[in-house]
Amino acid sequence: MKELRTDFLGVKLSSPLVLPAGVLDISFSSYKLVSGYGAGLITTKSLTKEARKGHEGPVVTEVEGGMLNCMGLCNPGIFEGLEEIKRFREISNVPVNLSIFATDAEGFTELAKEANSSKADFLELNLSCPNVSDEFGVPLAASEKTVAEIISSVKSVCRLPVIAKLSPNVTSFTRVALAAADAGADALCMINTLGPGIDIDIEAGRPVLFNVSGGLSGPCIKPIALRLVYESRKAGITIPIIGMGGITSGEDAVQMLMAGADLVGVGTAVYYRGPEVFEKINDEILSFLERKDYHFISDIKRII
Amino acid sequence: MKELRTDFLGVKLSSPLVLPAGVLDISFSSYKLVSGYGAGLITTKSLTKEARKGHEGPVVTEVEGGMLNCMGLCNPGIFEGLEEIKRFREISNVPVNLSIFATDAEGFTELAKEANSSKADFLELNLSCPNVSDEFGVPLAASEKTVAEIISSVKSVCRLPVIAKLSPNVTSFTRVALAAADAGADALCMINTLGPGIDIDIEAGRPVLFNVSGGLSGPCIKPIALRLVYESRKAGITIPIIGMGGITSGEDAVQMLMAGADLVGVGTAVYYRGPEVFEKINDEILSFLERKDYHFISDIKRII
Amino acid sequence: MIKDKRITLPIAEIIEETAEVRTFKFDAGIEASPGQFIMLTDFNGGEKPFSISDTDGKSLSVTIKRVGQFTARLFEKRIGDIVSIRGAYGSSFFIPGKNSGPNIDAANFRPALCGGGFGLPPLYLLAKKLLKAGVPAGNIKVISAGRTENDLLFEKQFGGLGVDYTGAAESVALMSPGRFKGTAAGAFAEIAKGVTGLCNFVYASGPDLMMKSLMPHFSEELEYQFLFERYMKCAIGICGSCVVDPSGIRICKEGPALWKAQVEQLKDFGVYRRKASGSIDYFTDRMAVKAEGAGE
Amino acid sequence: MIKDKRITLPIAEIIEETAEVRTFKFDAGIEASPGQFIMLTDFNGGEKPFSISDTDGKSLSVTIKRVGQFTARLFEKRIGDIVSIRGAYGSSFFIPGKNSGPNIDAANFRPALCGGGFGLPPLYLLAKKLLKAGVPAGNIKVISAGRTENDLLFEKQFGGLGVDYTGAAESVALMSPGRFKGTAAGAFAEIAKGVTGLCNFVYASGPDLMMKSLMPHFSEELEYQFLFERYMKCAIGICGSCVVDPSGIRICKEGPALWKAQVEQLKDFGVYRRKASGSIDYFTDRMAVKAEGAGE
Ligand SMILES: Cc1cc2nc3c(=O)[nH]c(=O)nc-3n(C[C@H](O)[C@H](O)[C@H](O)COP(=O)(O)OP(=O)(O)OC[C@H]3O[C@@H](n4cnc5c(N)ncnc54)[C@H](O)[C@@H]3O)c2cc1C
Ligand SMILES: Cc1cc2nc3c(=O)[nH]c(=O)nc-3n(C[C@H](O)[C@H](O)[C@H](O)COP(=O)(O)OP(=O)(O)OC[C@H]3O[C@@H](n4cnc5c(N)ncnc54)[C@H](O)[C@@H]3O)c2cc1C
Ligand SMILES: Cc1cc2nc3c(=O)[nH]c(=O)nc-3n(C[C@H](O)[C@H](O)[C@H](O)COP(=O)(O)O)c2cc1C
Ligand SMILES: Cc1cc2nc3c(=O)[nH]c(=O)nc-3n(C[C@H](O)[C@H](O)[C@H](O)COP(=O)(O)O)c2cc1C
Ligand code: FES
Ligand code: FES
Repeated sequence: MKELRTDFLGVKLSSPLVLPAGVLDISFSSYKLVSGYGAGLITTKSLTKEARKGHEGPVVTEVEGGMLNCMGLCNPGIFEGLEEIKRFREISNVPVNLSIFATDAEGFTELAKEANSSKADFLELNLSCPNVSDEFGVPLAASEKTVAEIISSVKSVCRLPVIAKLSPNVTSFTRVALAAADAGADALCMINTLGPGIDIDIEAGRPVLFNVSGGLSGPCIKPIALRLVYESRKAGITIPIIGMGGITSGEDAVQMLMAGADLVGVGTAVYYRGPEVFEKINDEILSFLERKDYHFISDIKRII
Repeated sequence: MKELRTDFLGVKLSSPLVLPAGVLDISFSSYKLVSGYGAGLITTKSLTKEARKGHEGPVVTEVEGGMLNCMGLCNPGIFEGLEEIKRFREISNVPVNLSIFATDAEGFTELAKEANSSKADFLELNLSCPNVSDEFGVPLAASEKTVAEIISSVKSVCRLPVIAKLSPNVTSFTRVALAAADAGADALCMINTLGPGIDIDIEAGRPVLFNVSGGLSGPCIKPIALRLVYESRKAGITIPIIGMGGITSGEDAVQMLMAGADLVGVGTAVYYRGPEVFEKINDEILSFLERKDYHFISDIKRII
Repeated sequence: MIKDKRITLPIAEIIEETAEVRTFKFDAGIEASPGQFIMLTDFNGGEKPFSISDTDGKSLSVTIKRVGQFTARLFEKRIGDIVSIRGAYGSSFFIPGKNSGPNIDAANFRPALCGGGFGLPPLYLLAKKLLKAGVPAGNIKVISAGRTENDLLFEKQFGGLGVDYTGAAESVALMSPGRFKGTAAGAFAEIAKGVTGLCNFVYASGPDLMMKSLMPHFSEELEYQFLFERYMKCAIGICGSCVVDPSGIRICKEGPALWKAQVEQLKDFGVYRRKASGSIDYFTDRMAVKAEGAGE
Repeated sequence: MIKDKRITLPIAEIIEETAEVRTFKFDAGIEASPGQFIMLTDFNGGEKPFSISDTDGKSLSVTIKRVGQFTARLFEKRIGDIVSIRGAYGSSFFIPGKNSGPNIDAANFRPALCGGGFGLPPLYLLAKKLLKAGVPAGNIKVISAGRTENDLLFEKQFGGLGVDYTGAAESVALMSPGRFKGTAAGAFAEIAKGVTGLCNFVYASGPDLMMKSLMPHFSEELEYQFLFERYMKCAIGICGSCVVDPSGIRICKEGPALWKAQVEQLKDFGVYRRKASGSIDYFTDRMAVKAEGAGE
């Protein structure tokens, strides 16, 4: 009997596959759709204090090996967002990871307090939105100090396990990862979108995205995601890691586990293989376990 | 009459297409092959003081949208390298960009002195090799200070125009670009490979590359290359830029020019379209100029 | 390889349908079926969904109503101005013998095509394809709803189908003086009365409340497809913006054409829509009145 | 989409050819033509090129001589141990009627196949394909060069072709007591003498100096293909490691099988090779003697 069930921070998940923040997760119906296809954990769209309508379109553009998006953190705001979780709870027991976004420790802490009264199982801090950055394109939370500050502050008020979602777009990723762990993060989530990048329409002589640039996701960022997970482990990170970035097949998911992840996010792959991708990848992982005579997900974790 | 000819730091090039460092450029025969297909400028493999045999294989692996390589700066050393340029000069007038690599300002300066007596037209400083980095994966030349130091030192001894090749794997790319320009670089070359990234063979449970990780090149890094060129211009860089990263078609090259590049490097595309790719892209750019009724490369530069 | 190639090209033709509605034609060879839509942008802010109102495989038309900032800017465009489209996206209407649906052959297929406002144009392409599939022109009943007579769309085009294909589809214009006065639903009821036993399928396309108002007039076994509008951002099924409750159907992928069985599950249908932010926006009485009364 | 998929799989079979040469067989369905090679690694350092010595579309063999660290490690592998291959890469040998080359039909094709050391095995696959293409077994002359009788490779296999395909290819073993004593070139001259007018094409595969030593015995109009070895790293034509002077031919892409016209342009042929770093490594007299004398 091969086994996909896994334990994450004390919560039982039916599969190591996670719906990451921002993909099909505006409303409880989307959570239901995706969990129905076998995702073990649902992450909400990153919620901010107030509703945000996001950037003007075009907000997505397909590029070789992936996709650029500049959704612009559109979300209905924390209060309506928590309502969606409540609605989902009425129809499903699949655990929910509540993603929040703010621009400073105070803002995160305020949202984290709201999370205490929510039906969510985990709180994820989106410390890595490529759309909010200073004039030199530096993500707000590129610094170890800021990351540590936000996490400590949130931890001091929040009853839920806290997951720090990190940006790959920094010179020294593992230093930030270590700072996050030291500050008390219960788990890390990596990676957010890469870049950002630009696509140009040569007929119009214009950037395709109205926001000019957007975060790169999809298959082509997988090698970088695998490296950052692998290097985080090598650097001594022992807390759980949700690894994501381009995971599209069972083979990809197995690679991510082998690199050192405990759970595996599947986002942009929904574009390539539909929401059924969760069911498909679950099956593909099972076939791999079968063929290589492994029994549990834990048998392949960190084996490279 | 549409015109691909262009001027770069006072030197006439037949095409804005550049063979970048590391692709088909170990020997004069490769320079000949590629310039015969229409590259306007040939960059040598990055030369070090001594010959280096590079990393053990596997040294390349194809990934979605691109390729990882960890050649490990294999090169015959500066003296044999300069011989190759001499041999090429006997059979061709196509300008040559001599790429060098060292680990500190002193090393670069020593090599730059050798360049003075060479037949090269430009000197490119590879400040961005992802294979030489500290324990936290930080490229040697991620810091503005180090970059400035190396460039000033090289400029003080070198008679050739100096091109600084920058790494995309830093938190604040445009700051480094500005530092390089301020330190006296005559032009910038961007981007070197992204990441690095890891590929994992799940059957073997091993990293594919013997060096574990390798730099990501090819079509999927284009959005990031376009952004860094675009943002360098926006940040006030006025010196010429050689833009590269995933350029595979005439459309890509036009995008790169529109983003703000003066010349366009074509490396990994040799894998997808053969060394003929230079001829093909030249033709594709000409067709675009024709169709849109532009006359010169300069007509489309920086138009986004 | 990029699955979803964008096409940027000059506007080939602009046809003024009414003061507030124009058809834009492009020389773009996009494979598309009736009911499907494209995303259109001019790279000046906004990329919006529009149903395909005509296509012959070589050129493609969308018919657009000026309602807000984006559409107003489009109305300033001239022939030759460059815009960019991607698609075609989404599910399409049932065509007997061409795609899956009820087991009715073309000859016995007697559909009513009910369109409100800019919901009508996609039904024009549908009517063409139905005729092409062998549905007799006399079997096809078209119900067009508009606020005033001036808002009635595509009357000539539907008439033209009669000229192009023998036995013209019947174009019934509603709610305008001198014609049927009332709602789309009222018109449907009227038609249904007049053609009892002759109508065995309904296509509707328009605002939720207009489509919903038709339903009380449907017999229990009547099969139908409704074309839905929801806020769209990605149009490729990943952003979640267009998802309807509680089934999780993505209007940009599984929709916009939904089958009866799908429609019956909806709890937001005619009750609320989600805004750009994802917050819930309940249809107000005013909107309901507007939609019911004006079919738009 | 990845063009160049690697296949990682257990070794299916190991055949001891001589003390220093083994054939490794894999259940890998790779399309390959004679002359092409694969890159092989065990992920423990090093990925090396080996010619395909046999394939039937479902399984694939390479025949490997133990020469250094990498090959020595391979010799410690057992059946079931996992290795990884990619390919097939490079150009392949001429097969009358199958790919382009001189206008000779299979029945009139009378090739000599000259192999030195581990250059011989790819000629085995070639011989099989020639027979399959209709070249009469009696037309095919195989010249195998080895240092001692024990180094002579594939004698049985070539013999077996006679059994499998009517009219066996002639296996002439050289430089070993009791057989022809001398160099590969000497043997070729001898063969050529014996079969004057019967040999109208030469395939050679082995060290530069062995192949070069054949050339003085060629008539001016004789067409040939030589299989080259150069230092390979990427094997996909981008790193420049395998490029020969001065034409810029990439041995991993346009090679390893080069035509006469290409060979005649080479200035490094038999003079120097490039090392892993790209530096030039001149063939020494000792190597020349070794190669000439030992055909390996
Ligand atoms: C599947 C589909 C097909 C459509 N087909 C047509 C058509 O054929 N002809 C036509 O004129 N209109 C069509 N629409 C509606 C059209 O997209 C909107 O009228 C247009 O986006 C309005 O933009 P605006 O800036 O001019 O108006 P705004 O002032 O921004 O909005 C006016 C109305 O349009 C809606 N809207 C705005 N942006 C979007 C969006 N991104 N996605 C969905 N709705 C939006 C708003 O909810 C609002 O109700 C269709 C919509 C959908 C979902
Ligand atoms: C197209 C081609 C086909 C070949 N086919 C066969 C074959 O069928 N059977 C066989 O036994 N050998 C074959 N070789 C040679 C084989 O690749 C080397 O014997 C092997 O790489 C030696 O590795 P090593 O570590 O054991 O020896 P080392 O001590 O590393 O080297 C011994 C010799 O092998 C050469 N060599 C080492 N690495 C490479 C490399 N990456 N590329 C090319 N040459 C290298 C060296 O130049 C040296 O001459 C072929 C080579 C090429 C280029
Ligand atoms: C359309 C889209 C929207 C996203 N929105 C968010 C977000 O709101 N918060 C967040 O932390 N990450 C967001 N992400 C990043 C994803 O959660 C994920 O980290 C990234 O896409 C890499 O995974 P993938 O390649 O599997 O998509 C978004 C990604 C996409 C494609
Ligand atoms: C095989 C290979 C070797 C490379 N070697 C070097 C090098 O020695 N020095 C250097 O500055 N860049 C090197 N690069 C980076 C390229 O010059 C270029 O910056 C990068 O590949 C992006 O361009 P591309 O996507 O067109 O290949 C190498 C790239 C590849 C693929
Ligand atoms: S518009 Fe994004 S999922 Fe439908
Ligand atoms: S081995 Fe790299 S080009 Fe041939």
